[in-house]
Parts: sequence; C-alpha cells; structure tokens
Amino acid sequence: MGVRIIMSEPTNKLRSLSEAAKLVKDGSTICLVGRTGRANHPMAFAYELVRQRVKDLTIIAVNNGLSVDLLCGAGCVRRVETSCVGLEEFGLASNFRRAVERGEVEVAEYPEDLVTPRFYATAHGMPFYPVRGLLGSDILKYNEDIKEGISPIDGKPYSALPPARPDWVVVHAPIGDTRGNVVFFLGAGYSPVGELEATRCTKNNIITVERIVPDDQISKYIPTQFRRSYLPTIPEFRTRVIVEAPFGSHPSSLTGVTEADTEFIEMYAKAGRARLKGDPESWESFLDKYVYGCGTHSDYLELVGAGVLAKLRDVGGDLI
Amino acid sequence: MGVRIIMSEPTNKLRSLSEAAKLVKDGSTICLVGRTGRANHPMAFAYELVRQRVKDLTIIAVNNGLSVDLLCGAGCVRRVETSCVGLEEFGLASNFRRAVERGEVEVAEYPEDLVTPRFYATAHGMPFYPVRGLLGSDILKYNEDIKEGISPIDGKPYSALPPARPDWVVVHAPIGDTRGNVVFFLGAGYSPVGELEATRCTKNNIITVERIVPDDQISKYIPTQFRRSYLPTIPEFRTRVIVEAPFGSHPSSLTGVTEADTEFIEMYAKAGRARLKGDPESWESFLDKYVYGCGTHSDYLELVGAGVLAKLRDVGGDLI
Amino acid sequence: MSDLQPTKWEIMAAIISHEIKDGEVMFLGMSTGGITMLLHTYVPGVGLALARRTHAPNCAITSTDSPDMERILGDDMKVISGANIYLGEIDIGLSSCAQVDKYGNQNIVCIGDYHKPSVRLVGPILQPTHLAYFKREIIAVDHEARNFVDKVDFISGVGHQDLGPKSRESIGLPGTGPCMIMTDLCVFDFPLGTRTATLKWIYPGVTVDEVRENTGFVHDYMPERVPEAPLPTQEEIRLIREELDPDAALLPRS
Amino acid sequence: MSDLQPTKWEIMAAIISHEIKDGEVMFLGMSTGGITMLLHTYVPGVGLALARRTHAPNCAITSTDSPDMERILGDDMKVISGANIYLGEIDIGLSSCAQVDKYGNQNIVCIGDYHKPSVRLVGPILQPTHLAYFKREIIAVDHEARNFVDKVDFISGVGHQDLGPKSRESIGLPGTGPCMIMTDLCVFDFPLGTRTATLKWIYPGVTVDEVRENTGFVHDYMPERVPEAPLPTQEEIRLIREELDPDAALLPRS
Repeated sequence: MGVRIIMSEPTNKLRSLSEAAKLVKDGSTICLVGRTGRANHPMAFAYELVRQRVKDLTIIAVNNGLSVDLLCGAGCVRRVETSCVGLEEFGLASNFRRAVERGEVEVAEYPEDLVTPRFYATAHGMPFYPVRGLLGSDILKYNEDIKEGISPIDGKPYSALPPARPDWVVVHAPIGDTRGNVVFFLGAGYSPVGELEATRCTKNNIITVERIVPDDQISKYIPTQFRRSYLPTIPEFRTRVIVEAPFGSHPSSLTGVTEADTEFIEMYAKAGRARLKGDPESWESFLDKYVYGCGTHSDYLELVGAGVLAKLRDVGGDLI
Repeated sequence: MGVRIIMSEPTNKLRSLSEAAKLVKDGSTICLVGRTGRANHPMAFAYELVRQRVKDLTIIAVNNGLSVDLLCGAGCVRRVETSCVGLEEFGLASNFRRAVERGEVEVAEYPEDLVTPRFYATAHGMPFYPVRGLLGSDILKYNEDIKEGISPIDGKPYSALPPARPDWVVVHAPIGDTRGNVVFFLGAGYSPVGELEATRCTKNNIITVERIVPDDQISKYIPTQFRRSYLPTIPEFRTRVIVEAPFGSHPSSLTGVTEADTEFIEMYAKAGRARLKGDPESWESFLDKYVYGCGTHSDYLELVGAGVLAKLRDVGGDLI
Repeated sequence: MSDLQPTKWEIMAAIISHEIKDGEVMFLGMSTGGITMLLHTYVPGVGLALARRTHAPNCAITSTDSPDMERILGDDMKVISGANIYLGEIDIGLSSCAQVDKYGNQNIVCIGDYHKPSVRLVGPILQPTHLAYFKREIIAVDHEARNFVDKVDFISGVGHQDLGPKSRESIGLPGTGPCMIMTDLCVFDFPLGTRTATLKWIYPGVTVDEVRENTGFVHDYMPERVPEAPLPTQEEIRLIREELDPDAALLPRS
Repeated sequence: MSDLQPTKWEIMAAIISHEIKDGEVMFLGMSTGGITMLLHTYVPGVGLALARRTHAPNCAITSTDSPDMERILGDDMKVISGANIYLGEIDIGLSSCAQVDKYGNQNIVCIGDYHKPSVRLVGPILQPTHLAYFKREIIAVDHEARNFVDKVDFISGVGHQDLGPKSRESIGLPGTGPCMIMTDLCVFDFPLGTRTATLKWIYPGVTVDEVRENTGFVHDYMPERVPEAPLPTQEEIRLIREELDPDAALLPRS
C-alpha cells in the first residue's frame, strides 16, 4: 500500500478588509478592543462594518471611545457591554450618548477592571467570574447578566459575571504575517493586555495590521528600538484571518506606530455634537464623505491625505 | 509652625537566612514554589526551617519535589496542598510517601493547572475560583476544601476552589537588591509563573537570591545573554524580606544560573528510599551532616564543596 | 519679608498632603486634560510630593496619567508598581463624578432615568472598584449645585449609602468609603456618627452662603460659621513654589 | 529486497499516527526519562511526525519535554503555541497511570485506601484536566497485571466511569474521554455501546493468553482470536528509519 506524501503547507490567512468584515453577520457579538477614547481602535474595520451596513451588533468593549461611537452613530449597534465610551479631551461620545438617550442602544455596565476578566474566565473554562466589588452599586441593579450568588466557601454573597463569548474579536496591531502571527510594539506604560486577553478566548480573531511582512521573518521587521524588549504576540494558532490595513487605527493612535489625528477627531466630535443637538447634517456629511463615499480603505486614506498621515507616524512607524 | 523635612529613606529589607526563617512560626501556612521535582526550590530556606525545627507547617506547593520532601522527612509538615510531589527520574519522593502512608501528613489534592489559579483568585479579590474540570474525579471526594455549587449563570454544577491564603511565600531567585527588587532569568520554555502568581497574593514574601546587588543597579548585573529579553521581576513593594543565599536552590537547579546536583539528589533519594524500607540510618545521617550539623548555609556549601558547586554554575551563573 | 499667601490650589494640595500618612499608597483616576487634570492629577500629585518632603517620606503613588508631572516632581513623586487593589493595598483613591449625594454615593453613568437618560455619561470606569476596595476615597468635584444631589441617579461608586442599620462592611465592602469631598469652594467630611456629608472647612474668601447656594443637597450640619481650611505653612508654600513646582507648571500661582 | 519488519515501537508510533486526523493538536504529559520517555514522548512524537509526512500535514503538538526530540524531528515536529485546553482546542492527549480500570478511569494518586495508602504516588498532576477537556485521550501503560484493576483506588483521570444511565457529558465533562489504552502488548478501545475496555489489537508475537495473564480486570469482550494490530506500511517504516529517526535516537530498532 502506498502512502501519500504531503508536505505541510501553512494556511494563508490573508484576506481583504471587505472579505474579513463579511464574516460579521447582523446580530453578531463582536469584541472591539480599543484603548480609552482614541488609542489602538480597529477603525478601518469599524468603517468597513459601516460600509457593509451591518446591523444589531452587540459590542464587548474595554474602556472604549471612537470605534463604538462610530458604529453607534451609523446605526450598526443594538447593545454595548463596556466600562466606558468617551472621547477623552474631546468630550462625551455624542453618537453613543444619542443612541443610548433615545433608547436605541442598550448598555451592560461593567467596571473597567472587570471587562478583561470576562475574557479570562472564558479562556480558563470558568463557568462565571465571581467578584465582591460590585455589592451595593447600581451595576447589579441594571446589568441583568450579572447574577447574585452565595459563596459555597464562606457563605457570603458575591456577584457572578458572565464569561465573554464574542463571535469575533477584532484587534489592530503593527505587523503580522500571512499565517497569522502578530507582534505588538510597546509604548510608555502601555501593553496590549485587553487585546491579548480577548484574543485568547476564541479562535475567531480578526487581526488588522499596518503591514504584512514575509512569513517567518516577522522579527526582522521589528523596529530596532523595540528589539531589546519582550514584545507581546498573537500566535498564528489563534488567528482566523489577517488583513493589511495601513493606518488602520486612524484617527486613533497605534502604540509605537501612529499618533492620534487630533484635528480629525475634533472634526468628528463636532459633527457628533451637532447631531446630538438636533443638527444631523455635518454627521451625515462625515459618513457620506469618509465612509460610504470611500469604496475601500485606500480611498479613505487618500481623502485624509498622505501629508497628514505622514506626520502621524511616530518613531516606530517610520520603520514600518 | 515649622515643618519637619525628612528625605525618603528606602527600607533595607536584607535579613539573614536565620532571621528570615524565624518569621515562619509553628503551624504557619507557607507557599514553597519549586518547579517539578528538582528545579528552582528555595532549598537553603527549607534547610533553615529544618534547623529551626519548625513544626506543623501547611505547605502550598505547585508541582513540587525536593523542598516538600525534605520538610516532610524532617517532621516539619502537617499538610500539603499540591498537584505533585515527586523526584522525577530519581523516583517517588520517599519522605513525602512515608509521611503520607503513615498518616502523619495529610494532602489536599489539586490538579497542576489549578494551583496557581488559587493565587490568582486571592490576588484578584475573588471569593473562590469556580471550575468544571473536576466533575467526576475523586479530588472532589477527598479534598474537603473544594465545595460544590450551582452556577447562578447557567444553573449547572461547578466546583469552588478556595483562594490561597499563605502566611508566607518563599521564592528563590537569581538577583535582588536590599529594597527587595528581584529579577528572574529565563530558560528554555521556563518562566516563573508560579513564583510570580504566588508573590502577588500577599506582601509577606520572603525572597532568597543568589546575590544581592547594589540598589538601583540591578539591571547592570543581568548577564548579557538575558538583556535582550523581558525578564520577570518582583517589585520591592511586594517583598517583605530578602536574603542572600548563593546556591540557595542546591541541590535543585536555578533556571539560568545553576544546574541540579544530580549526584547529590541521587544520594538524597537513596537515603529516603532506605528509610521508607525501614532503615532510617542513612536519612538520619543526611540530616545530621547537611542540616543540623551545619550552623549556617555557608557551612552547608563548604560541605558540598566549592569544586562541586563551581561545576554546577551554568552560563548565566558565571556572571553572577 | 511679608507672608506668602497660598493659592486655592496650594490650599487643596496641602489638605491632601495632610490626609496622607507615612507609607501610604495613593491611586489617581483617569484625567482628561484641562481643569480636570489640575484638580485630579496635579493637585494630588503636588500634595503627595509635599507629604514626602514633610511628614510622610515613604508615601507613594501607583501611577499617573501625566509623565510630565512625574518628570517635574522627580524623586518627590515616588511611583511604585505592584500594589494590589483587591488586597487593600491602596490607602487613598481620588475620583470625580457628575453627581454626588450626601452619603457620598457617586454617579458617572447617567443623568435621569437609567433606561431613558437625559444625559448618558461615559460609564462606570474604575469608580466601583475605587469605592469598594480603597481604604478611603477623596471625591474631588467642581462645586456646582447640579453636582450635589439628594440621591444620585446611578450609584457607580458606593458611598456610605442610606443603609439604615446596615454598614458598608455588612454589605461586604472592605474599604471604608469616601473620607472627604473636596471642591473648589470647600471640604466636606463624613463624621462617624451620621456618615453624611458635613461642611468641614471653607477656603479663605468663600462664604457659607456661597457654598449653600451651590450645593444641591441638604446638609445635616450647615452652621453659619465653618472653620476656615487650615492653610499651608510658609515652609510648605515655599517648598511648592521653590522646590517642587518652581515654574508653576503644575499649580497656577493665581 | 526483503520486507522491513516493524519493531514494537514502530507499530505503536504508526497506530498513533493513524489516530491523528489532519489539523489536530496533540498534548503530551510529563515524562521522567527511561522507558517512560520512550512510551510517552518518543513514540507519540514519531507518530505525529509520521502523520505530518503522510495523511495529516497540518497536525501539531503543543510542547514536549524533549528538546532533543524536537531537534531530531525538526520541521516534522510542528510545535504550536497558544492552543487552549479549556476551549477544547486539544484534540488528543496522552498520559500514563499506575492503575487503569475497564472504564478507563485512571489513578496516579495512591494505591489502597486514600487515608492510609499502601503506596502514595506523585499526585494528580495534569491528569484530571486531560480527561476533562481533551477531545480524546490515549492511555499509555506498561502492561502489568497490577496496573489493570477492577476499580481504581482514586479517580484522578475520569474515564467512562460506571455511570449507569449518566454519560460523561451529563456530569459536565466536555471531552469524550479515553479512546484507547495502548500497552507494550496490545491496544484496547472503548466501543460506543459498552464504553468498557475491549481488546482491539495485539502486536505480532503476543498471544491472547499473555494479555489475559497480565490484565487485572475482566473484559466484557476477550475472544480467543483478536486481530493483529495493523502494521506500518513499508513506506512508513522507511520514513521512520531513513528520514525521521535515521540514527535510531528515538525508537530503538529492536
């Protein structure tokens, strides 16, 4: 009897932004891990979800801002599970505010330190994550997913958080290869804890990166100043698809690569505020121009302008 | 009104091995984080506990071996909470075996992956750590600290592990300073997860190190080959006392610093086996010679012999 | 040499300094720039540095949002890592809110009915955890009447509540809760007997009427005359102006 | 050219190879050297490499205790990181024990009464978790009568138990439990009907009597003639001897 001799062929997980976004069906639960307000948001992916007019999303978000606000403002969201949606120095997230105030979006409230533990619980096979820090707060009153129980160890009350079960986790990172290996850079006081915890709770991870580098050569493309540090990674085993999206966090920043585009965010926030106050025109223009009017992410980057983008690259980014 | 002007004076946490061991009272619960069998055990500290004839210890141990076996063999232990006590290629841990078979030491059984979560639970304020992987096993039958409950989230049964509440955590590491800052080196496939998780659940950490280096200069003393990596650390805030104990893991290894002394362990294991079979003489000689007969850790090292010790240093150790 | 007159910010920094005991660890919440940065980061940061220079050389902070401040204060701003919230290793927290009530309950989630709010705010962020685990909390709020309400619309930070016979401890919270409300007009504390906000000090030039007009809840204790806040000593003012913040980069001089 | 005769180790490696489906992830337990290393590390390691060279090019292993083996097998031993035990991402585990019963329950904790054991063993290590979460488990045991008991003294790895109407699933275990017991004489499996150990294959030269004498539990199915284990093909033997393990550093040739 003969034996088939087959050499292992690593799977090419590279997809277009549009193909990747099509994975997210109406009514899905997705995890968008941006960092408070305007850092490290997978914005290119969020824009693409808007373009594809995805509806009724449930978004699990760590301290969030731009990405959730955009999706709320475009009518893609039914529910947000989060500790925060805000735009930091640019004020409240007006689209999120408006959607919640009109009852269009419901919120499940979690404190900041209990968002990633919901991923931890899933990744560790815990049936729930028991805590005591919520006793007495109205989070227990209004978040109906959190249940009260009595500890079998000490007989005292506790609150049980539900493990996070996202259909898809979406993360933006600096570099990756077509097999789905991904590397993050580090910034002052920053490590991508939320991103890593979230990607560990599923294999349905959609990773957008600034640049796809040749397979097995990822370490060559790490900028010199980061090479002396341990860098957080996502192993290929955990990546479902990977997408090349340069400036894929714009207008938010990407640690070690791109600064936030504060002028753009100012314009964005102003449009949201006007709409909240009853004047929807500038918000609709924003969507028409930067989202629906752009067939692809490249069109968007062209609109933003190469000159503007070049100024946003920080030291690590120069080398990408 | 005058104001006292006082400049901050960092606390000197350096203590002798004997002073540090005196912190552990009879009946205490201590956590000894060795790595399976014969790696990274805080042996100098364990010997000193024997010298001080500490009694009735409860030991919380991750996969363990030499240190628990020694303390069982010297009659210091009442109870062990662990996933494993064994000597790897040197066979079963005879002193642990004997003590358990004679009913002198009781064991609380935990699987390997559920030992460090007990530290995680304490460090994260969890009232208990809920799991499902024990259903059907006799661990639930015989470990009375693990309680059964019904999840308030899905209504199905789970097991609640008690958080670890050690009075003291003892860890051996390569280098540290008098303020209590400590650095671990890395080995193939090794990171000191158990050590770090354990030290995070209390401030009562006793750290023994191969070498005390000048304050604020710890990074200078990291051997070159480790400098390109992120190295795990214990911050001074978590250290109660620090002790200089060169070859403080002997005869177990210390990752990146010292190889295991396999001849010594062979001799040790043989003495334990003989005692288990009813011939206590060689075990008693071992204790008399290497523990009671040594006033200090230096005496012990002298007995082992400088020539033997020198051969055990591996590449990282040369630079210590 | 004439006496140095402290600014409002210096008075607040000194009050925070005096609140910190030696060896204590402070935790600051997130700031978003502007006046918030001043009230929630620079004032307590300078307060901590002042404490380290005077009576509490071993106090420390876990982190700040401001690398600039850490650079300016240098060794006077001891930043430590590894303090554990859940083990009660944070002694003093500092946070803000959109609403606070007389029990010290705080709200940063919404104004109005939760399901149909008139204003949806950012969300709870870390506030529930501050108020559950930190040994004590300083609530720092701009003194506007709408911020001081009889009952907050959403308890995102648990104060002393209206617990009746129940204490915070009885409901399972390890921290002792808010120890003061510090505003730009005055300081309230929560005396052990009533555990309700009681006007403790007003800053120089502020009147009780002014406080009353700008406070939306009724105080159990609101006398005609309230002690003026203890002012920083000449030496403390000198330390702030000459050594800690010589360029007035953190605390404005007026 | 005469036919290559497979060794016992090659037969076992090929059986493991055939058990692995393409894309599957294998997890090996801890080995402590000697014969254990051969049975629990080298045999399954070569089995995996053989699967990758033949029908399962995308199977992988999470880690091994043997950097030497990983070096020898090179690209044929795909080691992946990031597979999650609790999410069911391990397809096949391999573990040993001091006792196994006919339901595939395993024991590595003690022999005799738990509170007064005649032999205290190492403890459960990772076995409970293997048997709870891995999709299926290969139990690899030296074939001695004392290792095969009617009822294990301590269930540290949950097999198909004597659950009566209850299934593993009904008690909340996501993995499907042991799929085979592989010894140095034979292979048992657990057919769906009875879920009790049933002699499936014996190796060339081994008799049913020999198995019976060395097996301490009663089989529901122990016929006079049991099929001989499927032998590796000539090409598989060639791959092992010429390409995977040319120096016989892993599997002894006799």
